[in-house]
Amino acid sequence: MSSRDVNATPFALRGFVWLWLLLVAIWLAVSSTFAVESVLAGALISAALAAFFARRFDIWGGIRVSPGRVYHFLLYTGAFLRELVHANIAMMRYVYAPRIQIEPGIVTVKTRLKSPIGRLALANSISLTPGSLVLDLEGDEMLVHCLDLRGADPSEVARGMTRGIEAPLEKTFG
Amino acid sequence: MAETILLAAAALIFLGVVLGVLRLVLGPTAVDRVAAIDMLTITSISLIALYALVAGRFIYLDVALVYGVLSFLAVLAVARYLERGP
Amino acid sequence: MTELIGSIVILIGAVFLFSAGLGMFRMPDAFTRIQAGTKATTLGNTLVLIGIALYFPSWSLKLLIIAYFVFMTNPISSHALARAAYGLQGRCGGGVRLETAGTPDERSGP
Amino acid sequence: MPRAAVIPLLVALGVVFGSVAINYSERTVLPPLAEAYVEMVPRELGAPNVITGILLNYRAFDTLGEVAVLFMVAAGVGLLLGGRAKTDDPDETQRTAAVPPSEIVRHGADILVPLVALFAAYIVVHGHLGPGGGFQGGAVAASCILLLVLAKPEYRVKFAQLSVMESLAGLLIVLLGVAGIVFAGGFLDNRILPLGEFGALFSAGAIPLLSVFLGAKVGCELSVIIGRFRA
Repeated sequence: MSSRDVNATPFALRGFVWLWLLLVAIWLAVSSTFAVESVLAGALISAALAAFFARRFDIWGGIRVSPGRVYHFLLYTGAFLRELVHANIAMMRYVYAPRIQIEPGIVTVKTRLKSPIGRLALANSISLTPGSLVLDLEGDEMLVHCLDLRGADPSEVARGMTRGIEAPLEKTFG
Repeated sequence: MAETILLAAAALIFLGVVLGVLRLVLGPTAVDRVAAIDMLTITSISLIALYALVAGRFIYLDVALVYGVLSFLAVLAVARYLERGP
Repeated sequence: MTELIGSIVILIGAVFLFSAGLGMFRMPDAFTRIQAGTKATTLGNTLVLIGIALYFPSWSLKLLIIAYFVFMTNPISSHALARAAYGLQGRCGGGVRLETAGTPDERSGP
Repeated sequence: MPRAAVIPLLVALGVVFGSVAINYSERTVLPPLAEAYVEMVPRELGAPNVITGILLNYRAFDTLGEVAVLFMVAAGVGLLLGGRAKTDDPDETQRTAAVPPSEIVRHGADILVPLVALFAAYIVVHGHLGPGGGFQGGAVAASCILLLVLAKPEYRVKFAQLSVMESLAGLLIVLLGVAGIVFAGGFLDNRILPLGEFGALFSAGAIPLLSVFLGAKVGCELSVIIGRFRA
């Protein structure tokens, strides 16, 4: 934590505000109307839920927003989507091959992310890119099941998994 | 033209569902079956959304949303049960 | 015109959904089945929802929420399932087949 | 069952469902009773969703009875399983804690529980406009508790608070019903509040309020059942 945070809003209040804004946005998207009464009801319900959950789940207090963080989040999203499409096509090559030739295995991947939400995003991204599936996450080590390790160096595979995703996530969530 | 393509898409999804059901029935272990169910539920969300498109009813999307919530919980519950051991 | 593009996007999504089913059927063991089955569906489902959004732009916000929700929940549930399978394999020995390419330690190197 | 027998069974199942799916056509002509309801509910009650209109007005007394049945189930489950939950069986607690859920599931639940709660509130509040209503929203709300129970072994369901909330919601439903007798046509009549603009969120009289209380009651009852069954 930087020294600037001493003057920042209290942990729980910050979590409340972000959770509230997120829930209101989701309410508006789900109900898809901007009628006054609907927005009012959504704001009230979201405020009640945010007040209830923000204190209990400390994950929401760790979120900070600044233009730089938003930019890095967009970078992460782009890298993730490219990876998703690329890896899905690679998966289709295996699935439509006349004979499935794979050599599954397990590698350990090290992460330097500390914040819970960043670690969750990293694990979910690795799980969503086919060819790798997170089996467990403990401390700074992830157990990842790999679809095909033929002729590949496992430590190289492990490094390639977090490449392009971990750095923006670290800058976004810390 | 667009209708024909939609019909082809629905037929493809249906074939995928058939293969998933085969795995559900044949799956040698419980994990295989639950994995098949997981795949089938996500496919069902797409099918419900497609039906909403064909019927032109916005509110059917609510059904897809709630189905997503409940099916996720079902898979999670079975996974936790398997983890706890026999 | 947008309807035609939308239906083509839906068809591409359907191809991914079908290959998820095919992968689910063809893959040799539980882990690879989870990999093939539950993740091609994520992209397929997203593409189908995008296609529907092209048909009805006014629906797109709600479709976005559904897609986001699937993006959130699908990796978590498949992770929980794979972890359960991994635990089961150690406990009852051979309940789930997994051709591990060596132990984790020796594969990942020092 | 031998493996080979599965395939013909599946084919037979496929034929049955396939014929159902192919012959399915949406009913275009309604039977007279349904037509009467479809015409009457939007006009009299101001609710676009005919089913919710019927359930929470014409048949509201039945709905109250159904919730009472659910309450009996919750009470019965509590009676049968409640004693076991209190005894600190070391073997039982040790087995539950043997494999704690992973960090991904725990933090995923942190993010998902507020979202699922919001969906539940949405379904309950929009009961008179779209598919859903008190029962369905209550079930989704209870699935929130299920997610918490699955992801956090240390989470304890607060039975006392849930019971108080559940009784309060039941009391409010009955009070609304009595208000219907006093101010409008009968028990649980929704016209104690103005019908409002058709299709708006605050419309159809007391139906949204009833739906909210019903959702709270059902959610609490199902949560109690889930909490009792974990042990």
